Amino acid sequence: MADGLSRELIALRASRELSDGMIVNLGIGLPTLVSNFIDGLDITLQSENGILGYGNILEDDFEPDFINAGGQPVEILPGASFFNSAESFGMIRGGHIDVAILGGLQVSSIGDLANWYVPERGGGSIGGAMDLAVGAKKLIITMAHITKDGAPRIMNECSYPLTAEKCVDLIVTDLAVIQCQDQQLTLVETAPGISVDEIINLTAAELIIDSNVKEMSL
Amino acid sequence: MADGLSRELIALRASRELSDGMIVNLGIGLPTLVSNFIDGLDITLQSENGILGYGNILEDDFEPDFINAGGQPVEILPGASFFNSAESFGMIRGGHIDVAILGGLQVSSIGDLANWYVPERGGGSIGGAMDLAVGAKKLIITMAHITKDGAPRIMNECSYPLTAEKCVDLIVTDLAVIQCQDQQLTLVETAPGISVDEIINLTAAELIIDSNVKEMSL
Amino acid sequence: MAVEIFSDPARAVSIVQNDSSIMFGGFVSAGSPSNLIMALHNSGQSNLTLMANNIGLGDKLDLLCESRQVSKVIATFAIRASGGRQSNFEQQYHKGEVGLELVPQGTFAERIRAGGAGIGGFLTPTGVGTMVAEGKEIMHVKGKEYLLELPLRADYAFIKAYKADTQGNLVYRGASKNFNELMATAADCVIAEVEQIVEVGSLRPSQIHTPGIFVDRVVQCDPVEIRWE
Amino acid sequence: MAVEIFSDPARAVSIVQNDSSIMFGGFVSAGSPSNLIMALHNSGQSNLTLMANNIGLGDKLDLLCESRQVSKVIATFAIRASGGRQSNFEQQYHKGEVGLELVPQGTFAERIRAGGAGIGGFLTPTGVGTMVAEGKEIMHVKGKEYLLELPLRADYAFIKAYKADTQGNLVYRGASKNFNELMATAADCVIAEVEQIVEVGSLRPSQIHTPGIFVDRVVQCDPVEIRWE
Repeated sequence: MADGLSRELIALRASRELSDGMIVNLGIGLPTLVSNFIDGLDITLQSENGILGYGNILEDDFEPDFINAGGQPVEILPGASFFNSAESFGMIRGGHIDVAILGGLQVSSIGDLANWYVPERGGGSIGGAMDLAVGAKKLIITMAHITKDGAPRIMNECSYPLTAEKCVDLIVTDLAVIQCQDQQLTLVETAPGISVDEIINLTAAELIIDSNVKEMSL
Repeated sequence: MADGLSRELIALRASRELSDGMIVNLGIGLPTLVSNFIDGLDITLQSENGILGYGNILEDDFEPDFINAGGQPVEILPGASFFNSAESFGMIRGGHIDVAILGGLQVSSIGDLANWYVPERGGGSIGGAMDLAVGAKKLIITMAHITKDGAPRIMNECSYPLTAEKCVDLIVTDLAVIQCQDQQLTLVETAPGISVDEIINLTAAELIIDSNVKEMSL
Repeated sequence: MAVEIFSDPARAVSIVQNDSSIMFGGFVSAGSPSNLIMALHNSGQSNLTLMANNIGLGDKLDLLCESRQVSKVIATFAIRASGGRQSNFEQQYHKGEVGLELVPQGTFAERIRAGGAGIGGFLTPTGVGTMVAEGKEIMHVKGKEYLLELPLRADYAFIKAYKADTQGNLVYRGASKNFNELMATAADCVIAEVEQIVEVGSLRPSQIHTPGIFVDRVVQCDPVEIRWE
Repeated sequence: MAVEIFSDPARAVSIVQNDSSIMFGGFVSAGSPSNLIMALHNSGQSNLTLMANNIGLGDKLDLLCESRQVSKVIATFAIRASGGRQSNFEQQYHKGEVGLELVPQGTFAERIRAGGAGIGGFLTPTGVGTMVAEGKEIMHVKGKEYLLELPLRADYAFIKAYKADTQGNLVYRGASKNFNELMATAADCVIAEVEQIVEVGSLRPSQIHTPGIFVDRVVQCDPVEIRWE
């Protein structure tokens, strides 16, 4: 089997779901990389710690009060605004965020998400994940298709504690793009060099194969 | 029977309950007059439409955005701040207002307040009264002791729809100052020229006579 | 979802249909979207549900009642206990021609905030033991009694700010945040009347009261003189 | 209730007793009251309940765990799912030596706001069907499922602002409003660390984020360099 997508390419593919005018929240980790691929789009990035309208991650200057929710210093764009955490999550829970892109640990066949707690390690923290999963109009999960041990992360029922029920709209993995609609999973794209059968084999949930299933264009 | 206090003197007597450092909300009507008697005190006035730290009512200049909850233009003092109505009532309900002085229609023997609806006229509006009655740490009611028809306004049970239950701490009328504590009314001061018996006769609730009952000093 | 900028309030409110629910910011004279109200009055749309702090004699909103555009009002001040000349709303209300839901002001503010913030309801001590409690669920938490109050949302919010930038970020002046800042979050379409429109970047990020993502339409208008009677 | 101005954080926090509950504003580096935390660390008060967004490796709050001053933490980030070096809190938590209540961040913010605003509880869709729902009342409103979440208050709030005036009015910079602005309303005694203290009247009324009536003590401190590991 060919190698799946790199983290950067997963982020690139996820970025293709974004379009002009959208208000977007990018989770910590892989989703943060999506911001590298939105130049030229008129997108407003929200960070749940209380910023709307930030830009690039700044590598050099560190201003403690100008960070995103991952603790990284960010550029503040013209038109940006700052607000407290109750207002920020009012925005999120209130349906004012068009798309949230979060990392995932497991997704179930009906779109349940588990992304905060790893039982084997007895650890995990919730942060803003539960509110974002429930509140964003569209939820995109980016993750590796299988664990390091080769176990599927897309499965009939999540074995890890849930972040939220029936919340996922799209899964972008290193192997595939899978739509989650009406509590059904549909394979719509395959990574270059990865076959539909390989994806079915590495997925522990029923997968409808879209009649137009195609290779991702990256 | 001698005349009772004028509206101004009721306001003056009510103002004696205020002291340095207090945060105070003055209701529309008679309570507004209390602000004439607080010069020299370090008191912060809150208006529920979203101002903390206003001063005198301005008679001449009218700036539509700089008004109190009664619609009167007010002076904005150094250190003042503005906020929205949810924040304003967060302050009120959250116990951050030391004293509210409101007008009253009826007060019951256990401190229930009725001050928003007049059944005979089929009319009335709630405004901020219910929140202020529930939220202020101390609630002072200023009102005429009896109606124009001579009926008592302090009574065993309010006949008008309530503003809030068991909320009143002190009643200042044209005839008397009555404490309301532990669901009992205690007459503590009489207006000049008004006897204890006259007050008892014009009050339709049991009145404990304070052992130190005295004439108001105005 | 870029904001649309209009120069004519009539155009800005032309999307409003009959039978709509509309929130109106403002507290008496402070932050009242008077130009938008006048434009709605001229538009003739009817069977409207109005949500506003106050509707009384001298309020521009009362003109909408005069022209019979209103079927229901949700407000904190609408009927005066004192006598004197009645507003058009009061006359129609006393004849049973318009509906009224009277709400305590803090509860009104909090319900609108909840509507914008995805809160399904909240417990308030305000109104316990009063007419306001009728038909509402009473809940006890730690020995204290509360009413369960539900969120408010509307099809449209008409709000008034002092300045907007071209991305729809808003700044309010003085005591005009009142319900404007809350209603901006709680309607499907938010139309803001402002005194000035400035370039993006000229409002400091920490000064912005309403982020532009909440605002759909902005129209610059000279303020209307208003006094309460 | 005039605000007290201190020049030494140790003096400002000297009223804190053993067994207190304390809210700490800040989100990672933004708006963290680091000088107050260090002063509390030096004070040696113990059996404390901490409420903060995050407590992790590199957070000043973790020093309070190192010195065994902490019995319970209420937070949104406290235990990492990834491996690597553990914070003092994590080590003690895994040994069962400190308690932890993990709260979704939006629910944490809203619970603090409710605590300050006299709201007895609120309904949120966040956490439905998850471990967070355990032991909580589930309510249905208009066919949707919600959790009833209860308010949070504390004995003390330690917050960080950019500027204060001598009446305790506060202004925050950048993304440092976060929990600071909320916690300022929800504790019996609020202690604010600020970078500058200015005269009353030099902050514009529409710029003030936290009105001075919420603030009990202000101390001017140079900010501490902080980075998250």
